[in-house]
Amino acid sequence: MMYTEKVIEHFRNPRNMGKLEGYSAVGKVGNIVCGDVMWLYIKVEEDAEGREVISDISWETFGCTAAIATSSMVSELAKGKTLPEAIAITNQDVASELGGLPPVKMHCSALAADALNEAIYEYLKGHGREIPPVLKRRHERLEAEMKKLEERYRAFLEEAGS
Amino acid sequence: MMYTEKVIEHFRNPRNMGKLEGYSAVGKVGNIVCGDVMWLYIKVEEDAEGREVISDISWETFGCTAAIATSSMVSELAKGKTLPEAIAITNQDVASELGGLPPVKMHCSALAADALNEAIYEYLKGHGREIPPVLKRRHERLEAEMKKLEERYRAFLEEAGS
Amino acid sequence: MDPDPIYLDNSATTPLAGEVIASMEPYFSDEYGNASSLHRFGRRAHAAIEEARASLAETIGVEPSEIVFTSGATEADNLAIKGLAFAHPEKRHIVTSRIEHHAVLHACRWLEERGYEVTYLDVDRAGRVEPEAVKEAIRDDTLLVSIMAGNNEIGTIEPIGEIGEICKERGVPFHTDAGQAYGKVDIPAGSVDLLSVSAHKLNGPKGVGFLYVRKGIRLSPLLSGGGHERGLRSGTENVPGIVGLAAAARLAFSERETVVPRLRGFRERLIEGVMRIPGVRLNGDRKESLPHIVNFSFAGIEGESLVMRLDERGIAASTGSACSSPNLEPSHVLVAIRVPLSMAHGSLRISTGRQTTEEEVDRFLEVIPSVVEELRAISPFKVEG
Amino acid sequence: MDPDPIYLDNSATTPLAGEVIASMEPYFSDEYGNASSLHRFGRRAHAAIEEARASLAETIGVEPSEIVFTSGATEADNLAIKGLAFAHPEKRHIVTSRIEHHAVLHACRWLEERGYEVTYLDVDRAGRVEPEAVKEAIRDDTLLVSIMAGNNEIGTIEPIGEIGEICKERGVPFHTDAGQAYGKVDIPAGSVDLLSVSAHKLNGPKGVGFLYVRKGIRLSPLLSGGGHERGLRSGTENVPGIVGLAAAARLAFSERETVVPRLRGFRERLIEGVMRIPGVRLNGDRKESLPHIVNFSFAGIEGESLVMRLDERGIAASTGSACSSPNLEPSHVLVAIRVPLSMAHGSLRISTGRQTTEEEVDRFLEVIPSVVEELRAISPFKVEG
Ligand SMILES: Cc1ncc(COP(=O)(O)O)c(C=O)c1O
Ligand SMILES: Cc1ncc(COP(=O)(O)O)c(C=O)c1O
Repeated sequence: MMYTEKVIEHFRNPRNMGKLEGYSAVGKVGNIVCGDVMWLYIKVEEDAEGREVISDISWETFGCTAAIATSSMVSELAKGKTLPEAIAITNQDVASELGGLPPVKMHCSALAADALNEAIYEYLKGHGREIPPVLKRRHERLEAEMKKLEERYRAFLEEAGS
Repeated sequence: MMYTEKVIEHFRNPRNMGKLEGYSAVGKVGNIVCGDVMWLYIKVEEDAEGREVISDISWETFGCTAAIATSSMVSELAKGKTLPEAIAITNQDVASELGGLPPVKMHCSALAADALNEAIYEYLKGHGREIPPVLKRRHERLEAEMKKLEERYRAFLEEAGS
Repeated sequence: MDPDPIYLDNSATTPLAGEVIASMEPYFSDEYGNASSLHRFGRRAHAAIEEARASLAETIGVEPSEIVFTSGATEADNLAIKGLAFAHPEKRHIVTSRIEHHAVLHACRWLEERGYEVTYLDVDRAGRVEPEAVKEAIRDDTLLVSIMAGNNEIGTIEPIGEIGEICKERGVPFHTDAGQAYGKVDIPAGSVDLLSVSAHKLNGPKGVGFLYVRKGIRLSPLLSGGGHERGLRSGTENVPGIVGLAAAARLAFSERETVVPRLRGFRERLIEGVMRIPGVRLNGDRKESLPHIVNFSFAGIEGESLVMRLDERGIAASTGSACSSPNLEPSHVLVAIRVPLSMAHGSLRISTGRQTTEEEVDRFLEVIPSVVEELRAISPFKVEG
Repeated sequence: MDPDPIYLDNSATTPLAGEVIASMEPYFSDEYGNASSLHRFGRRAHAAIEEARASLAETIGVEPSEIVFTSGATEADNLAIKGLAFAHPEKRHIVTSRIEHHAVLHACRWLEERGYEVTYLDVDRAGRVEPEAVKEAIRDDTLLVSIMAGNNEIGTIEPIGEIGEICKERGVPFHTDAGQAYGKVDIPAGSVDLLSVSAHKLNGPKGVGFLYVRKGIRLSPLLSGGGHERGLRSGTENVPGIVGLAAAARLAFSERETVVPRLRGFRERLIEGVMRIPGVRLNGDRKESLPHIVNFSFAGIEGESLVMRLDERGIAASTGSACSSPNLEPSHVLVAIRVPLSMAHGSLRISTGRQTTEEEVDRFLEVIPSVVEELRAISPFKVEG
């Protein structure tokens, strides 16, 4: 399994890590079962032209090299972006910006994009705002996946006998 | 497969090889099927005390290293011996004198002892003499084996398609 | 990058010892014969192999003719398990444990897919198989019991002698995978019928190993062909590899009395040092362990990134985390000993070798707290200090 | 004994080329990582293996992912034949020839003992399989056709391209054992689905080889375990061996245009020289042959003693005589091409290599008449001069 230079570089020097003081919303994705958990904090403020932008961003990640590097990368990509721009960031964008990921690790880049989505979803919801359909669809998919994982989690733990 | 020094030495410098001029009898054993054929020539003369001894001996062998070494060894063992003494030489004697043979090659030492037996059998028969029971038994066993081999030979050749 | 990396992954593989390289070299381009050849090149190769066979047999007190050379422990395990199955098609049941190496587990699974029944014995929280459980699992149609001598992830030593006696009583062949234990701890070879060894775990070459097959045990070959190894394993013998395997074994056994206590000392030092870090768990048994393997779990961090961070700092180690495995599941061994999943993700295996120094161990102990701290700092799961 | 023995048994095995040793050395005690490990040692080992895989794939114009490393051609043959059988249990018929290497023949026999039907195709007097005969032998339940690329005893080259086209038409997987042919003659890999290679026939190391497995061909592994080689062949990769195999292949392919014509020249010279001796027969085809193998039979003498006498004179060669085989039957190849039994006993195989010199060939030609004469002198079968 080979990581690109860029992945290694972000892993070594992760950007925007830690918990954000005074964040507007947090997106929590992943599950301890599969070994990747990502919490993404965003601070949303209006810019000079009155557009809502992600003025600050940070993350906390439990996961592998790829999970940490994609956390770092997604935070760089989203920082300063308007909400519509940030929503448009795909996991493919994250992976490409890192020069690609090993096939078995592609799900880590999905996680990063998902966390960003969730954070924006939580922000809009918290402010009683309308949720764009694409965001809503993604949120529902994530909820369903989480449920499935939790079921698998139970089976797994029973099998493990604890 | 490992040959002893003694086997190699006899193979390198075989004693009493070739066809004997004025031989008294020849013992022919082996079969081209199994790849070992040995012809053993003996000259029988009376010694000073009137006993019949193998005064000279030689052999011609088509066969492997072990076959050639056992031919050489049996000729050394039998040379100068009285007929009863020569009859008493076993394949075990031949193998032991050579410091042993690889298991798969033990049949070669049998061949050498058999050839000596056959030569003495032919000598006694040719001179209308009584054949000791042990010699007769061995001769009959050899004849039976030869017949079996020839049958196998046929099957083998048919299988080979020629 | 650290200019002089520290290798603490000796249960994955080991560097060739100088003595081993020296023993192999003559067989590369001088004594290069095929051991089946009649001529001097062949005879010398043959003699070298038989000498190796005799010296390996001696290390476990068996006959040279009971040693079958293979390409490693994976092949030895497969030959033992599938080879026995093919030779005894009427026996359709296998007893093994949940913590075997994949070579054993997946050979069993392969047979399961072909209609065999396999009993996977549970282990206790230290990873030990209960001999009584083996006794209860054996049936009339049991082909084989396969329980490893020492575990490759957590180091736990299994009660091979007791299990062997039970198998003997019941007339069931007993195989043990000694891939990690051979050369490190005493293996009561008298109690086993089949035993697997790999050279590269032993400062010997990769791609060679052996299976001990007790006289009277009948196997069907996996590799048919020229009839090498008494028909049990065909293929031109890897002469330098076999010579190197024997040299490695000789070295390991001759050094055992000095090396093993040293490794045990390192293990204790590692346990003491690492357990000072909060949120750490020792996986396996503190006492009944192979001397060279120690396994920890760190709460709140994931093993793959831990290994990669250590690598950045010039230290080579390994993990049983899901992220490091091709199927993205955490180590079956850690699951079997009931390490909570969150901790199973944060496992770290340190394995020392004959070349490991005290300085290296101390350097690791110096580095590990800060690496753990760094990773915990970016983790959502906080650990109480 | 001759101080400088002459090695003319390169189809049994070959010396390691200097370039090959040099390529392997770094992987013994510096870059010794396990290619599955995450850390730098592991990554470098992994990179070395993938580089080797790519360069081997290029030699036969296939994808790197289609190369599966094994412990040699015997394992590659067994993986192709048994691996295909295990993956397609409904197909119960195999087509092969009477002159295959034992690795193929005995893998087929192993399946025969388990209820498979095997068609062993006859060959002509030169040892050639008739493509039409393959066509006729294929049935609806044919699992596989396995015909070697070039014979290891008599050198005959088989019409692999034509046979491959027939198999393609009929939708039957086609395996070829290229143990001797790879690196020596063009192999139309586009016509085959599975292809076996062994490094040590190629001035590479013993104990390593590969099986080319065309994408889409489904095999069941013989060695189950850690899932190496895309699950087709588990076991810690023999990194130095694999690197050495690739180096040997690169060397062979880069030198082919100079080495192969030289070996062909030696072969012609050997045929001309040896055929001057009375009572000699050339076994195989004078033209359609691998460049490095030539096989003669000498009337009236037995091959094992011929090889031993040559050995005494410092020349290493081999024979297909019954006395040299563990089952005391003469070579199945010589029997299949209808060499009379008496002549089959007196066979001699000379095989040259990249290191063979014209002086060595001439020295052999100088020695052989007297050796034949000596042995005929003590043989009861006289040969007309
Ligand atoms: C206990 C155990 N068994 C078997 C194996 C397999 O050995 P190899 O990869 O050399 O075939 C290993 C190492 O990978 C091991 O640690
Ligand atoms: C044609 C052919 N196939 C297969 C093999 C087997 O190769 P190995 O002994 O390296 O497994 C050989 C050599 O022995 C061979 O010449």
